[in-house]
Amino acid sequence: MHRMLTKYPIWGGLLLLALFILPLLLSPYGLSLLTQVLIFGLFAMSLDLLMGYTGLVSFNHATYFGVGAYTVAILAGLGLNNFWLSLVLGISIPVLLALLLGLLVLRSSGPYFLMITLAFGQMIFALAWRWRTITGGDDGLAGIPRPDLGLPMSMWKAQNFYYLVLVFFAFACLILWKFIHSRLGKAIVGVRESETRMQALGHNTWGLKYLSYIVAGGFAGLAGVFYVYFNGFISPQELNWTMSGQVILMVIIGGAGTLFGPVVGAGMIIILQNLISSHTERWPISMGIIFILCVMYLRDGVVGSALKLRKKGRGNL
Amino acid sequence: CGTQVDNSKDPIKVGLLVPYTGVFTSNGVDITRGVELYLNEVGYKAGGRDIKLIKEDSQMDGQVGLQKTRRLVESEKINILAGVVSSTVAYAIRDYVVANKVPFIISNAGACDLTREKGSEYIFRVSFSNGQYEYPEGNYVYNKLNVRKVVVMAPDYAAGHEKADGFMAGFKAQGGQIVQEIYPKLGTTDYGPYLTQIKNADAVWVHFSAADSIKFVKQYAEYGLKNKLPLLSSGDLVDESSLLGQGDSAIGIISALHYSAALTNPENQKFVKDYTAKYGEGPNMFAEQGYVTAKVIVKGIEAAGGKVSDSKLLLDSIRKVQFDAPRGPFKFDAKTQNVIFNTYIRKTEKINGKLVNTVVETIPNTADDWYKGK
Amino acid sequence: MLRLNEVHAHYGESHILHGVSMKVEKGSVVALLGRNGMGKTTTIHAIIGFNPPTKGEILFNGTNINGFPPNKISRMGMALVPQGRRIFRSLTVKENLILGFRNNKIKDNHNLERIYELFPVLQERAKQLGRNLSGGEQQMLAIARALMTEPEMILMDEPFEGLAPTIIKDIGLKIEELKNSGLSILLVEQNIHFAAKIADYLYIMNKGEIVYGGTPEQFHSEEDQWKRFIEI
Amino acid sequence: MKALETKSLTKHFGGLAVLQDISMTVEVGERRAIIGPNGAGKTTFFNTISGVIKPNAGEIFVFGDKVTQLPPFRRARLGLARTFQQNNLFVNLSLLDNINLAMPPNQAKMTPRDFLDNWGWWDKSTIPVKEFSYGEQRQVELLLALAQSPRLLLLDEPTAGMSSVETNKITTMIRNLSREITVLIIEHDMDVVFDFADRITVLNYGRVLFEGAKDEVRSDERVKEVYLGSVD
Amino acid sequence: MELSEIVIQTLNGISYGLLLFLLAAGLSLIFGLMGIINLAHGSYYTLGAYVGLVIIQMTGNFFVGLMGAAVVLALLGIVMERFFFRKLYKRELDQVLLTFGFAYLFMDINKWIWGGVPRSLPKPTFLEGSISILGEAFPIYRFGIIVIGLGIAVLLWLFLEKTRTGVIIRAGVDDKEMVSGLGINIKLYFSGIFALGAFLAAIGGVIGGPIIGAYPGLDFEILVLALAVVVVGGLGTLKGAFWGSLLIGFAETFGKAIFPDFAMFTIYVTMALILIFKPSGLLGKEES
Ligand SMILES: Nc1ncnc2c1ncn2[C@@H]1O[C@H](COP(=O)(O)OP(=O)(O)OP(=O)(O)O)[C@@H](O)[C@H]1O
Ligand SMILES: Nc1ncnc2c1ncn2[C@@H]1O[C@H](COP(=O)(O)OP(=O)(O)OP(=O)(O)O)[C@@H](O)[C@H]1O
Ligand SMILES: [Mg+2]
Ligand SMILES: [Mg+2]
Repeated sequence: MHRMLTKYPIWGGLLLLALFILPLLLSPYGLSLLTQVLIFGLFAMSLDLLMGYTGLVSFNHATYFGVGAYTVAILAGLGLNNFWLSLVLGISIPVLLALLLGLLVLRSSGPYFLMITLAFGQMIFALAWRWRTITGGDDGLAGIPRPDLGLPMSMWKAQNFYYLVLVFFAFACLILWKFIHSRLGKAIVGVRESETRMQALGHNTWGLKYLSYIVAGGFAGLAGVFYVYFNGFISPQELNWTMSGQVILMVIIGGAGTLFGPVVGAGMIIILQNLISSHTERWPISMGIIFILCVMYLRDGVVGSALKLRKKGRGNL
Repeated sequence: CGTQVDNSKDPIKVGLLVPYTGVFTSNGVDITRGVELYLNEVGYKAGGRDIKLIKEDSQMDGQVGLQKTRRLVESEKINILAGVVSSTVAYAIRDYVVANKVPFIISNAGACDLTREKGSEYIFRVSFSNGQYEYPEGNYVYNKLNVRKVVVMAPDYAAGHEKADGFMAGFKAQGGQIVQEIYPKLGTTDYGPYLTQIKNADAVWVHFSAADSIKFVKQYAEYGLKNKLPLLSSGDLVDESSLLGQGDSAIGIISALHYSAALTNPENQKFVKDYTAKYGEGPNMFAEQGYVTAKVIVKGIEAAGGKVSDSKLLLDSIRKVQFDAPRGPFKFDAKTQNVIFNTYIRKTEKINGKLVNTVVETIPNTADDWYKGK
Repeated sequence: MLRLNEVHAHYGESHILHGVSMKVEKGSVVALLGRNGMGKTTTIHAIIGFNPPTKGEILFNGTNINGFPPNKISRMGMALVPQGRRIFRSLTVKENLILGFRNNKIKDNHNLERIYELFPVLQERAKQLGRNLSGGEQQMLAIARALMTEPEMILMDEPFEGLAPTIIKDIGLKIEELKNSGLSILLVEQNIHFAAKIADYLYIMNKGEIVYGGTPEQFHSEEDQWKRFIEI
Repeated sequence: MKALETKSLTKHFGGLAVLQDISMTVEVGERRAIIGPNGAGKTTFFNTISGVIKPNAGEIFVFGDKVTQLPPFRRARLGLARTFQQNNLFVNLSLLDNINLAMPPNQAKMTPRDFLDNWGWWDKSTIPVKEFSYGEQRQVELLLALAQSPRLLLLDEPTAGMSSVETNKITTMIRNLSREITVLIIEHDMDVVFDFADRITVLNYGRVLFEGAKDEVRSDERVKEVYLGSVD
Repeated sequence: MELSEIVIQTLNGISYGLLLFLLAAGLSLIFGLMGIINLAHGSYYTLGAYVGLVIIQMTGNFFVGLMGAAVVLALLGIVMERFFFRKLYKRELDQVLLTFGFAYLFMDINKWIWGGVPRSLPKPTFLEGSISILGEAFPIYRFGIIVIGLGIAVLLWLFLEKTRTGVIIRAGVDDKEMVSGLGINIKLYFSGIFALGAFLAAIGGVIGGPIIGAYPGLDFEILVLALAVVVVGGLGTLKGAFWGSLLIGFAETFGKAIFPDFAMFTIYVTMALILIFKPSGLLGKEES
């Protein structure tokens, strides 16, 4: 939003380059973590569109992620393994759902929005839990094969799959970046700041929120598609509020309203949690303390604070 | 992993994946204690090699469990995986484990398919398949307790349904009648509205575990049903760790399980004594399952002469393991690699001021084969 | 009553007040004038303790109150009519008023009655939420709320904004009355002529500094000295 | 053509009748002032016209189009712009971003930069609006409405909180706006009102008390009584 | 349903509703009134239950345990407000992260001290057993909950409505600085209300203990229930939390009785319906 962010794409480019080279240096386990970071980073970015830019903290973002994933899993169960079909449906079904739910939840705002989204999210969680014939119930669906793109390389190979995710990740970054810096994106920020003023200025604020909700849902669905391909498995747990809570934390830690910050947030949470919990059973204490320290010392999230520092360093406004 | 060269100086790595957070924390802890108790007994050695136990918290979440399994396999390069309390986690990691050819000893997760349709030569289960001991219980209550009409209650999740199915199949096979089935949600706080509805039955059969089991048993008594309708259950309801919280409300409950801390065979007496000495409280089924898990692993490695990299040899050796466990005779069903055990019908009683599950009947050699008759 | 000595204040990194010195005698009205953004509100905030000065002394009845929390300063007898009203939007009019009342019993209506006499419309609107008042009504409420604390001194930051001419006249009279009863007032005002009419002394502020001070008489005769700071 | 027409506009808040049967027409290019005591219903009148609140009865036409049921943003797209009595800005965004949001994408006659330059604000364009003083924010409030390139402009006390220099500057600039633009202004500053308006409407208790040219208003006894006070 | 069953289910609904009120009352102060998103509220509740259990076991007296736990948690509340929340008013996202951090911290500490085994709190002896109503049994303890729940509701209502405290807190949420400009030490009030919120959470934990118990994971279960009640009722109104509790209590109870298969849905369907038709909760004031 600020001018200082105009240099951002350069950093983004460098980061992408690093992401491109990293797999060559990482252990297989490291690579699998990195793949997850990309998937969750994408998921968190999509939520940031809602949280950071539109000012709507949604507690059912996992719904769209999970529905995208279930779509792919169910298609696979039907023997439909075409990647492009799964991709298209894995995005459009969450989008359709967002079109529907958006009509119902966007009447509320603030904490009420938080809770009505929670309510719908949990209903869909319960549905996945109970509708055993389609969803496999709480046992979930397993055995989803990696996608076959008709390319000479197998996606079962971790590196190949990683690069596939990376391509889509980069593409999504680009689209989201463009979106946020378009007139529409700026207008969405305006809605966050003052809805009544935006209306007086001739903007259809409800429409803007609705649009943002749907776009965010679509990208969450995309993340879900890769998630299920990566794990080969999906269960209702991924639709639960705990999952939504996790991404919310990723967004906050990385810095809401910084778009790429949440990717860093996702990286921090996934990597730290894995490192710490492998070393001690007391990982929740450690994570808890890290969260608390983040709040007390990094006001605007990791990336937000870094940007602030840079701004200070340059000594102008 | 199977391609590794066997360097017999290196320790054999065993991964243990159980929950250390969430509602089923205590099960994870109990299993770990059982495992460590046995490994201590053998000095963390088997087949002449050291054993290194690497513990991971599954958080009762399939995704997390899979991630942890990846770490164990890819980063730690474990030779054997053990543990897993929740069936969801077991299903989530099943394909990965099989694809990576890691022998997997299930210490608790009861989902039937894990040793049926989704069975694999890499998967062993030392605990139970859902319904395995509930089915004979169904027979028992019809024949020996003359119960004819039963209300069935279990939490609304896969294990709850499978266990209830096992019981109902056993009960109906003898001519019993199910008057009502109720599946409250997992983690229900208030069972009052359900208890108020129960009518026209000879008894109530339930499966609840952990915190739910305490809430349910206390509320069952509060609503005055304890003295009206006998409470029958799968053994989880009156797990030794729940009895303390349930108090006298638990007295008189009939349950079925492959274990009771009150068993009097020498192996169990030693187990209870050692366990209590080490941890300051008595063992329960989970502790015993952990203990047996470790013993299966150690015996298997020994039979394979420590050559864990020879996977065929190792799997064969594990499959053939047999010994006297605290629960009684232990062996695998060679076809499914699921355990065959004695089913104990127990009655919760207060003896010397302490609640125990006294064994009232032993049904030997229970395999997971009841469904075949369906 | 009130004296500022070389007061400096900052918002974050930006230095706003550069050594402001001024004084308000007991029972007098002092007006502070200046164009937008010159630091008038910052001065007021420095005095009440919202934005404590980074340097300098603020003596209130002889005590240096620099660094005191606002609630303490207020209890010493200082009240504020803030710029932009800042009434409590989710409280009713009456609740807004009783907040200023020092004796913690709600029942004592003595003060309320006097306030309602001055602003009858507030009584009519007593149960209405602050956010639903008209602009002028909010302004009246902000003045009334300050009076409820029975202060010795009031800081008024553009208190007449949005008030109808008749009301301004009424309040002008009320200020006269309060002044005569010993109340001191520091008044920030944009309307120079009006300020010169009711004040005993005037200061003009420019870019965080006091650039002029004088009585209304001097003020009228010395127009050439201050005009450029106000009218260019 | 008429820029604005209301027919029997009526609004109640609970038992309180805030607008009663207001019928008013404003010709294209007219400069109309709306005055009246605090709480008379002036802001509410603007709110119903701009669509922030729905009237209980009556109809509203903007340039001949019936807009009574339209949401606010549709009315804005007909060329209606308004300011708010209480600042309603994008306080965390820079001044430039504020203006960007206000300028219609294609039909804008100038770039945001030219616009800000024109009004003398370009040098502050990168500062977040929350760091402006109150009076400066009041000016931004007005800039936002002007940036919309409106055909019908509703100004709710635009000069409140501004220094006299700015007040003069603003009135001059509004007066010099093209005569294609119709302006309605609510003001309590009578200098501004009489300086600027062609016609004046006086509201009192939600009713039109008087409407006429400015000289007629000055001499009307009722208006003097309820609003202006005795002229001295 | 027979009459007797309707009567008992109604009693079930009331008692469950008031139990919900007990576990949400504290949150309705901290979140509803003060506007702090406290995701550690369930942790306060759980900690309260554990501390209460320890004190009851030591002293053998339920009410000593009740008050002891409440005081311990109130102190904890003061410390947390003073050193953490005070810096974070109006910064909702930071509050989410902070309190989530604390929720993790307390979760682990609880497990550390009390282990993973579910615990249950004893009842005071005079509330044990059940009485017969129209031939059906109903637990006496649930009458106790009804009485205590109503009692606390009335006391809180009196405290917030009949003293200036409620007004000061709401004003502080609107504009903290301005309140202090009126001579009120708003920090003290905020600390106080925060402490009271934690105090009430502990009361909920001990009173609810004999029915719900204390175990790992309880913290988040309670959190979701309490949030639901407070938000559905409408933020900032104690009455809202009260009616919200009763409504959800009834919906849950009769949902279980009439549609036992859909127990997983009832609470969320209720919430969604209310918020669709009243986007600011049952008694919440709509922002204009
Ligand atoms: N939402 C509301 N609920 C109840 N009363 C309201 C509401 N909005 C406005 N009012 C009342 O309606 C009356 C008219 O308000 P309005 O803001 O239109 O006055 P105004 O003429 O603009 O006054 P001012 O000159 O003080 O700004 C006021 O008395 C106000 O208290
Ligand atoms: N929160 C803030 N952060 C940074 N700078 C600020 C802030 N508030 C005010 N300023 C700056 O401080 C200077 C003085 O502001 P102040 O509000 O004291 O002016 P003022 O004289 O009261 O003006 P006005 O007549 O417009 O009310 C202005 O240049 C303003 O931009
Ligand atoms: Mg000012
Ligand atoms: Mg007005």
